[in-house]
Amino acid sequence: MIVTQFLVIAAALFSLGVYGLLVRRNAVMVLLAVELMLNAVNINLIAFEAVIRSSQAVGQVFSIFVITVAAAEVGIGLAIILMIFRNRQSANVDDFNLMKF
Amino acid sequence: MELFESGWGLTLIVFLPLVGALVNMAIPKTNETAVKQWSLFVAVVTFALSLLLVVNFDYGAGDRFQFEMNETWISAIGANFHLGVDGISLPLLVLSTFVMVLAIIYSWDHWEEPHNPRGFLSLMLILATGMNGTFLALDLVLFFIFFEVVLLPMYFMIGIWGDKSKRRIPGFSKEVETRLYASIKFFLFTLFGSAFMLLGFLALYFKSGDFGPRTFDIPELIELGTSGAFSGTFAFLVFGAMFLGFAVKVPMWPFHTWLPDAHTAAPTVGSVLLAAILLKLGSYAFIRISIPILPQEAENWAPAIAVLSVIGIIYGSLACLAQTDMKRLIAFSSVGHMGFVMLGISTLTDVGINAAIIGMVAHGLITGLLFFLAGSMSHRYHTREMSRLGGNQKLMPVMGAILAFTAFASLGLPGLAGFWGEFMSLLGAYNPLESLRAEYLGLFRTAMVLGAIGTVLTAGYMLWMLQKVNLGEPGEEWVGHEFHDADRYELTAWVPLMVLIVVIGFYPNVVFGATTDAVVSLVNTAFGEGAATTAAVTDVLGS
Amino acid sequence: MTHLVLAVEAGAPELVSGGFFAQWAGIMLVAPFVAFLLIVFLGKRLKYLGAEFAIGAMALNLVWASILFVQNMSHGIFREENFEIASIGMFDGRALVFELGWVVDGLSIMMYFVVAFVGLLVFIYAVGYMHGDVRVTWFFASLSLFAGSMLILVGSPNLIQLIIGWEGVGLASYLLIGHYWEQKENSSAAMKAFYTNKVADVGLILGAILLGLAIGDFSFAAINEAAANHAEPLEAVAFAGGLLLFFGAMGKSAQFPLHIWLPDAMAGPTPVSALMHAATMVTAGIYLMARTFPVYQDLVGGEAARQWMVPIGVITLFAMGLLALVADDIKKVLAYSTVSQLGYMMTAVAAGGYTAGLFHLFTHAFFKALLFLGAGSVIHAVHSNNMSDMGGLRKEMPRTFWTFVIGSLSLAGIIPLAGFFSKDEILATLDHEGYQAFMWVAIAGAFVTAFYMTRAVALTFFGSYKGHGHPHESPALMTVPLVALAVPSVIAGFLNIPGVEFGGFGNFTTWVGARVVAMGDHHPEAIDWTLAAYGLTAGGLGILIGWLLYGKDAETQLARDRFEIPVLYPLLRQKYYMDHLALGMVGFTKGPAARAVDWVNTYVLDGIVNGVGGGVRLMGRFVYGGLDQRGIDMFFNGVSAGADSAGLALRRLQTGRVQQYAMGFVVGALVLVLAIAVFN
Amino acid sequence: MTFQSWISEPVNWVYLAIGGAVLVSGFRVVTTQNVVRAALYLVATLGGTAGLFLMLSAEFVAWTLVLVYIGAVIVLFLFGTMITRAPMVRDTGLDNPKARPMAAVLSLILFVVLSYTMLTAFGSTEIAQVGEGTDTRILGEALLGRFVLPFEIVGFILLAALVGGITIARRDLTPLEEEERGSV
Amino acid sequence: MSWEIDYLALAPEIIIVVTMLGVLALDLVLPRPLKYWTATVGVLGLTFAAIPLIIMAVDDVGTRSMFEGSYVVDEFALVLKGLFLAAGYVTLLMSVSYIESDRYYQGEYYFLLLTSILGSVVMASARDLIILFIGLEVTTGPLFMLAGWRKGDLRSNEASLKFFILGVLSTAILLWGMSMLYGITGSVDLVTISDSVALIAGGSVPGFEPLLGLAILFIIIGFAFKVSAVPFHFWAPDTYEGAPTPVTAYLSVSSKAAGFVGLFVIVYVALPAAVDIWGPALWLLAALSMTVGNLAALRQENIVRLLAYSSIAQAGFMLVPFAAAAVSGGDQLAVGLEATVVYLVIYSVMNLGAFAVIIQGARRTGTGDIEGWAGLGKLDPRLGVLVAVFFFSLAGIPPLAGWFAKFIMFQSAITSGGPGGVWLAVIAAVNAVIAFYYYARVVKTVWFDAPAEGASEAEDAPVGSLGLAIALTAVATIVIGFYPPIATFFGEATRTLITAAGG
Repeated sequence: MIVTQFLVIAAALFSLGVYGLLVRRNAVMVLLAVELMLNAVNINLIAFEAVIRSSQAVGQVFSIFVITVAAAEVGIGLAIILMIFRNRQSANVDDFNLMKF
Repeated sequence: MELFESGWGLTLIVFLPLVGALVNMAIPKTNETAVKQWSLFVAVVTFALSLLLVVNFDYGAGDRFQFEMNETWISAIGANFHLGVDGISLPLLVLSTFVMVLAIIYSWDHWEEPHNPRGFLSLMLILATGMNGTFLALDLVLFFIFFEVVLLPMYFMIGIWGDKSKRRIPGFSKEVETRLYASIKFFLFTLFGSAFMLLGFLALYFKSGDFGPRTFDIPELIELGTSGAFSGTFAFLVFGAMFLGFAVKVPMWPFHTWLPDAHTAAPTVGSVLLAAILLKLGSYAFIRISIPILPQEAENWAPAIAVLSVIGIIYGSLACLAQTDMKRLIAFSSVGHMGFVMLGISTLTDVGINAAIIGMVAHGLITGLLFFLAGSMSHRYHTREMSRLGGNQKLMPVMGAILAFTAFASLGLPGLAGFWGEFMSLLGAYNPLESLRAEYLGLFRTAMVLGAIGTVLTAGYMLWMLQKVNLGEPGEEWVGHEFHDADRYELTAWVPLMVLIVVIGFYPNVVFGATTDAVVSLVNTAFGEGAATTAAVTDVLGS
Repeated sequence: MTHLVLAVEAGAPELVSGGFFAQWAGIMLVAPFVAFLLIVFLGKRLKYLGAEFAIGAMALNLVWASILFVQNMSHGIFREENFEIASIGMFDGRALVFELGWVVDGLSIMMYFVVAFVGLLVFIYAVGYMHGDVRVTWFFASLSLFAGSMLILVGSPNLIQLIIGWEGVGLASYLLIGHYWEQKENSSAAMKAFYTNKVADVGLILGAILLGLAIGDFSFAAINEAAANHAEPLEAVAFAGGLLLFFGAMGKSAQFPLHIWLPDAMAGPTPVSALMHAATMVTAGIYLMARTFPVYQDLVGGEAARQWMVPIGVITLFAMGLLALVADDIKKVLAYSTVSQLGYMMTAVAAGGYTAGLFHLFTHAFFKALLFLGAGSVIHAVHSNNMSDMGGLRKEMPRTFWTFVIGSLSLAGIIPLAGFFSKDEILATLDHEGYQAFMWVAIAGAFVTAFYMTRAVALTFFGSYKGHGHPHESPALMTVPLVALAVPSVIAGFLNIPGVEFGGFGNFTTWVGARVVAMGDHHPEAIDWTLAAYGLTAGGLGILIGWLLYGKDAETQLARDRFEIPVLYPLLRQKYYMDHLALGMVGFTKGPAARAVDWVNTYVLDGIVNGVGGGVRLMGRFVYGGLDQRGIDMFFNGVSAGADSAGLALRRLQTGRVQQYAMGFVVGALVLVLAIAVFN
Repeated sequence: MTFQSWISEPVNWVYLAIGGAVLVSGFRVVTTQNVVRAALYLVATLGGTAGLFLMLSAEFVAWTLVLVYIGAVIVLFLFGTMITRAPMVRDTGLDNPKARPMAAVLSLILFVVLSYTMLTAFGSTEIAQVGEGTDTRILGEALLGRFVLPFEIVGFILLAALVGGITIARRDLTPLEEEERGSV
Repeated sequence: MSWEIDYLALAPEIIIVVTMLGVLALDLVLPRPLKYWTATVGVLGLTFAAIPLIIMAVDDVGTRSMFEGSYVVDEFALVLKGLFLAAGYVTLLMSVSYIESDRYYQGEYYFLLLTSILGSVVMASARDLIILFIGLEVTTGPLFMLAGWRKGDLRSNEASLKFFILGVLSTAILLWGMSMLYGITGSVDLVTISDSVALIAGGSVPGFEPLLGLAILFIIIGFAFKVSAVPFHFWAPDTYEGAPTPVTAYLSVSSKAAGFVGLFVIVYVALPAAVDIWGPALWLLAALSMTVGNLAALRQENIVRLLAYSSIAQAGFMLVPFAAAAVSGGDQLAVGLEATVVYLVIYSVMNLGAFAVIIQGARRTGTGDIEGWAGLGKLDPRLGVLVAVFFFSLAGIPPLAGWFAKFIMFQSAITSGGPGGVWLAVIAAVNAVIAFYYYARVVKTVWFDAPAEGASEAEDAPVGSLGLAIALTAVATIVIGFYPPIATFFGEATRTLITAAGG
């Protein structure tokens, strides 16, 4: 088992997340894509931790923080989406371009 | 005097107007008389202080900075609050404080819309601080600050009180109010130049670190510069950067285009101050900063400056001939006159630099007066179109006579102040600096001839303007109009200028008494002993 | 500061310092300016509107100048007072200074006298002439300004002060020519005069720079001594400097082709023409040449320059004289005559005749002023400048007539009037210096001179009156100066009969020769009667033919009788022959030749001037409209417009769609990564 | 290490299975046209990730992931999906088709860049001590020891998300309702 | 290994936390008309939080280090914490009347704002990737919601959404970079990281350079998003325009400053050895931000949007010393840091002032469109003067504080000595001129244009806390302009960041 095999999965998930972020119109879907990306980071951290084996399991600690923050972000994001939906009856992100130029 | 020896005198001259402006703000807006009286009082006190300076100045040591004030200011970058006056800055400082007094007197009951004397006079006093400070600053950062400070009040003067007529600007699709276009153009041009000037200053500061602690101090930099510290591409670029800043301010061709617009659009007093003092900041900076700090580069750049100056002279005069607006004509004349100033500087000789200084003083007096007159006339005629004017001499004999007097002074009539600047810069151009002669003697002498032709053109447009405006029968449209000839405020403002024009015309030592020692020593330290003499000559006059 | 000057050449006169009057000669220079200020501020309240001050100052000057003149007769005076006005830098280890002051020597004393004498008379005359006219106060103020500037000019010890005076008289000339500035022609004429002079002044200024900077001193004494010593640096610039100075002189002294302003300058009131455009101001160029004479005389380069100057003078004297033949305006006749006479003076000085040129200047001042004042008197009477509106005035205006005739004869060079001696001396100089061909032209010029003067006299004073109203003699205020001027017009010639000295008082030659440097010009021992005969013959012939043509008008029987009797009567018996000859000659001179010259003058010279003027205006319009507004300004505006549209374009990137932002974000990140990868 | 020896390790078979599942479901998350399915695919991805974590001896994190995500976050997502009334069936408007090619190219490049950099750096670095899980005590001590400060502070982001989320997501009362409430 | 906690060093954070909770609790009990007391408590809390800072600044203990050096209170941290507190203080003052004037959930608003301040205060001390990350998230997270605080306003909603989506994208990218950095160095402690990075940059660990470069750039991108540097600025104009103005002010100052703090800490403490990688990157970001920000600002019609682009450009200017020092070899890093901090301090003062004036001006004129402000100077000269003061200060015109910011920016760029620095200075010089145009345009509209028909003449002096905010910033702007050592003092203090890292 080598570390790269996990990292490649992470890279792939990250790239897929980016793809989703760029093509998804529904805001909830965008949020899902972001979760993919954050998850990819977690894979990285855990994989590195497996190699490094630091005395304080720093990688895992880090990933716990990332998971926590990601959860908070989801909460914030959904709240924003709800607020917007209430006003616009739409959750499509490209419907919002009141402000430009 | 103790006040001056301690250095506080100069500080007072610089900041008194600013304090005056702040106090102005505290006076109720409606109490215009109090505002005017207070402003005039401040200006007069400042002028009186500068006269005290004149009295206390040690003319035997005009080449040294006197009454210095040198306090730490921004220690982090080694910038000091360093003021000082020498023979070169003294006349310009006095000119500045003097014209300010006259300008305030003049504006006593000449208000452009939207009136508001409190605002206007406060701006003028702030302007005074900037101008006086520029002439006295001996630290590059301080210099930069004052150099920039003058922009703000002038911007507001032009923008708020300026010419409200609309004009088609080449390159713009719609008509723009002159004041709006002019104010921003004025600011942008100067800012553009001074941004690069600042880069130049900083480069000097940086380089001075090779020879000791980094410094912004002008005397220290001069010492370094004259000992050859700055050279090569570095110096070339630094000079170029500073050149941009100063040349825009002067203004030299082809950076002059802000000037006609700004002058034309500015309210009368604004034009006067712009012409009389603000334009001098640039040329003064050449003498104070560029030449002594970067003497070798000054030599390299001198031919280019000479060429641009001469182009400016000819070009400005020709442009004048195409004007229909009297004020714009006077504005363009400044391009030509400042061309002579810069031609003098470009020779790098004591004669040439002296020519530049007296040229500056004279231009300040004369063109200032011309703008006063143009303002007063457009105040009465509500037009500046020369084709509609005419017969002014008949309608307003006193004003017409003063206009004629000033026009002749402006075209460089010998015996009036304007002559010396022109004549001496030609004199300087005949024999430029020794080291420039090998390669560029022909160039400078051609410049001399072209400059002399420029004086002819100058006479041409000035006479033409006089004929258009002053002579002939008044136009039909003025029949039945009552015209008030020059009133007492106007005369109070103008007569001192006229007297000075004559006095300097017949006794230029008024200026040279202060400057010559300083200039000679400047040239000697920058370019070595005896640089300003012609080829050896057998002294036929014997002992 | 006073220049300590040593006589450097054997034969230079011994000079004395001249005492009180020489020491304080500066008062003469200042007095008119004081008068000017007094007139401007107080003049309007006085009876004569300020003329009092002007006349007073000139009277003082005349007294002062006369005393100096007399002092100078017995013993040559040289005195210089200098006051430094500007120390402008270093030259060869010493200060390079500008000074003001006055010089009192033979040359300047002569000029002081002429200016004061003619000036005083013209001022007095003007009181009468200008009575009831517009802006009289201002007129006298300007006249005083002129007198002061002229004295500053002639009293100048150095080139700088000379330039001040030089342009000062130009200014006064501008003011006075344009006295009636309500009409555009007048203000244009004033502009033309000032402007032409300004062009010439370029030469003066550059010449002054060249000469002054060659030795580091602008004073005439220093320059002249350096020239007398053949100083090397001065020699190097002598040719260019000499010609440049001469160019300046050409403007002020109306030498071909810069004479064009002078005829137009007649737009001013007649006293102005008399004083400035005949007697004094226009001679400033001659004066300058005389002042710097050693530069032209002693230096090789100066000599070379003279070879260019003589032909100019000769062309001026002849061609301009011809023009006087076709003018109807009496003042124009006199103006062309003045130009022609100035040509004589310039020719003389350029040929090396220092004294000859100055002497003609001296005498010419009197009789030409006389003629102008006489003409003014006539104009005053008939309210027209045109001779076609005059005629037969000799009866109504006897004093004017007689003095005018005296002046004309003097101008025509008829013995023993002043003009004869001075013109003769010029011929002698040309002969002696080897300019024989030019001498013959000068003699021909004398013929022309006599011819047009006769014509003027005949048309004005003889025949029948063709104008309107009833002309009458002018008031005494005007005629007394005429008489006073007639006297020297008659007798001034005797002051310089070659070889004749007035006891210990010398003669004109010695008086104007009282200079620190000997002028080294040739002084004939006695009158060369052969030359005198040529001159006289030419003059006489001119008068005769002129008379034959114009004098025998139908109603001028008496006049014809009087002139037919003594000498000309026998010739008139072959009057057809003479008529034909005369007609042929005149026909040619007055016809094609004169017309050709006139045409050249109008269309070529004036055309060039107008063309240059128009061209400059056009250029101005191009520079402003084309280069400045559409070029440079457009450029800067274009730059800002470019920034503006770049801004507009950049705004478009901000589409408002968040996913495009994200796209930009990712692209930016990738580009940054790749850029840094490539960079490293 | 050759592919031969790599593939011969059984644990890598497990890896291939889980990894494949993670990738496929991850792919479906961003490509499926059904909203609910996308959320469920995310569950699968996260579950697979948790499996990977177990392989990497991070039991605590793995179970945290399962708890936090599959237990809470996904439910949140489903609620969000339903509240925003996204159709539960296939929805062709879910993607922005115009953005697809560009997005695909970009993410591909990104993938290449990310993989390349990691491969050059880590190549075939082995993961030692497979299967030996990290002692949760270590984690606990780290979290409450050295990392106590971020641990405390991260609580505030959750609190902020809670407070802020409620505030902005709640329906504002109409003025009439307000008045009724205000009287209470 | 000791977990001794220096409570004095943590006191500011603790006081802020207590204030936050106090605000939240107070909000529950206060009746609606008295809710403004929450603001008062918040303001007081921030004031109290400054006290321990002052105590620490005065005493001679020097650097206080906790949690194995992962949390450090040195002079750098003190200065920036002070800046965050001060900026937060002014923002709170600005918020009071704005938030009061509508149903804006005051208690929650101040709670979130204080949370964000807490995050940035934490960031200033963070010397550890995790704390840095958490600090950043705590700073940003509440702002996502605050941007959408005007719930009924679609623009505000949109602002929030755009900010959020791009924010999480940048978080993901930042995290990727951090995870890689952890993977490479095996540590999250910045000082330890710097040793490893030095090894890699020295070439002793082949193969790691590309990954290190990627990690560094991704981290920089994460922070560049916060400072709204081009091309990661897209959110800024829209969010600024849509968000409530006090929040915008906070975003443009504190949030941006937090981004800079992150950059400083990462770059100076962890990555001084990798200057070859981040130097050119910052150079590019600086040049692009200045140019794009300024050019795009030229044609803006909305004043807040104009300031948004202005703040993008200003971020570019702030990056200049930093980047110039970096591309010129790295021995000038301290100078660059100092200059950027000075710029940041001055920028905070004047930009907050500008926003405060905008709030007042928008209230006075009833519009955020620049055209709508025509003639304001005549109607309300005091406000007009303030507009001129702050906008010209932003433009860098002496004698207002902005000049010194620009000056020291140029100074450090030139004295960095390298051609890269000089070129950047030239670009900055041109941009300073362009920038003047749009700042002057606002002043022009306010002073030179005629007021619309029927505009009211009455002066409406800013009252209460907003007035205080304006007064504080205006005085600071002018005083610093005349006596810049006030600002350089802060700049010099921050050198500890570099000396601590042994740089």
